[in-house]
Amino acid sequence: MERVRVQEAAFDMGLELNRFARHVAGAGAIVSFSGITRDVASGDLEAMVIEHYPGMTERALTRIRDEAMGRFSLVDAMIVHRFGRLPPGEVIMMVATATPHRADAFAGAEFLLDFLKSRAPFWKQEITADGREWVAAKSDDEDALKRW
Amino acid sequence: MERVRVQEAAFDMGLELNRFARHVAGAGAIVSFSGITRDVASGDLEAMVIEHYPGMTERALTRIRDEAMGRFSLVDAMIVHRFGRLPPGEVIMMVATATPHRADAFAGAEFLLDFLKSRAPFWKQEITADGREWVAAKSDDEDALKRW
Amino acid sequence: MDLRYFAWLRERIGTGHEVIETEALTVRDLIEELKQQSEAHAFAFSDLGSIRAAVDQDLVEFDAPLTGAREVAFFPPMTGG
Amino acid sequence: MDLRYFAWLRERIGTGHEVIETEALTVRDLIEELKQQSEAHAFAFSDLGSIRAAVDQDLVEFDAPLTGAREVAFFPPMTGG
Repeated sequence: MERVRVQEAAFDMGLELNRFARHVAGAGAIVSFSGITRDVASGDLEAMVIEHYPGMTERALTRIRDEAMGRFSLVDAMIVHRFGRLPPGEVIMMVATATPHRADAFAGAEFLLDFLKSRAPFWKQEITADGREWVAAKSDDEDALKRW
Repeated sequence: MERVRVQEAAFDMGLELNRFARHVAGAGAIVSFSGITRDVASGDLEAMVIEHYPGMTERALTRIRDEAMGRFSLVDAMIVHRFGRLPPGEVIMMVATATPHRADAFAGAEFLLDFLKSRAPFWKQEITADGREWVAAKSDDEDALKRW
Repeated sequence: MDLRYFAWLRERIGTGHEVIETEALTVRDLIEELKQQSEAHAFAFSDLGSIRAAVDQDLVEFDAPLTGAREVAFFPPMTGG
Repeated sequence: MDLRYFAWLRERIGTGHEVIETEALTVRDLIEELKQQSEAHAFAFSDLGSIRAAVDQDLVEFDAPLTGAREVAFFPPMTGG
């Protein structure tokens, strides 16, 4: 099972969770996070388009995963992130962590998400009836990295 | 879908996650936690036996879920907990939360787990080659409630 | 009144369920009464620090009143999750 | 040297990929050079605060050296997750 995947195709979060869990003998805790496209402030979302930087994306995600594995003594960790055009209600990305103890599993997953958000080369564009708009990065996102 | 379930039968965490996700339109974030029986300090775990207080268990879990729903503005939350005899490597329990924003989904799940651990009437007994032993509650577990 | 015992408390008392008549006003009074009932009860209730109580399936402190209570349960600190 | 542009930077410049010859020593020098190349480039690079750079697929600061660099990419702050 590939622990870092960047793909255009939709995936099944339950299937991914089970697949991940099957490979983590000895873990007492498994945490998963799934992000889903949803309606936005500016109007009804028709689709979310995600652009990425092939090559660098996998490289950045692998590095973030490696860092999390060591820092939180994870038994295993997984990242799946989609690109391309996603209708509302679809899973954009998912991370999962497995650890002997609960606290590390949560911290590990939050770390993956914080770094993935502003250190992995993805850019989101929202398409509504009004047109297309690139999602602006939040200064919060950068601030979130400081807690680690 | 029942949002609080106490059952002897094994369940499939991936299936539960998908079922939960199907019911939460409008959520941008879904967090799941699964606890798995694993080997213990005292030796090789043959089985974990979980006793509970039928009636009070459902009542306590429902109350904990209601409290979490309000406190973290959850779109939805789910708790499944098993009782009876579980071999090592089986899923004991699972919680899932769905929210518009990520931080609440994590906080909500951790809240559910903290309260479930010392406010829901379950008692674990570990069976090893050396015999049976009731798992002692940790003072940490009680302390964990104070952060909320 | 229905009494229920769980985990090692159940094992020490030798049953998970008994029915008693009592005039006890609080959970604490009830415990004192039960300790007189048998050596097994006295042993089971010897360390109150490791015992929790529920009245009609709600967790309570030992000074909780028993007015109208139908079911009282005793058990060790919970270890779910 | 291969240059790559993403998101609105790609749209402003009008292409996601171009190949250039450059003697620039740092990323910042390269940006200054690119701004001279066309109005589109000048517009794309007008606000450096909202631009990030990667050299050979590693995120870098603008004062990073370009010694041996084969691929330099420019893009807005990332918005994954």
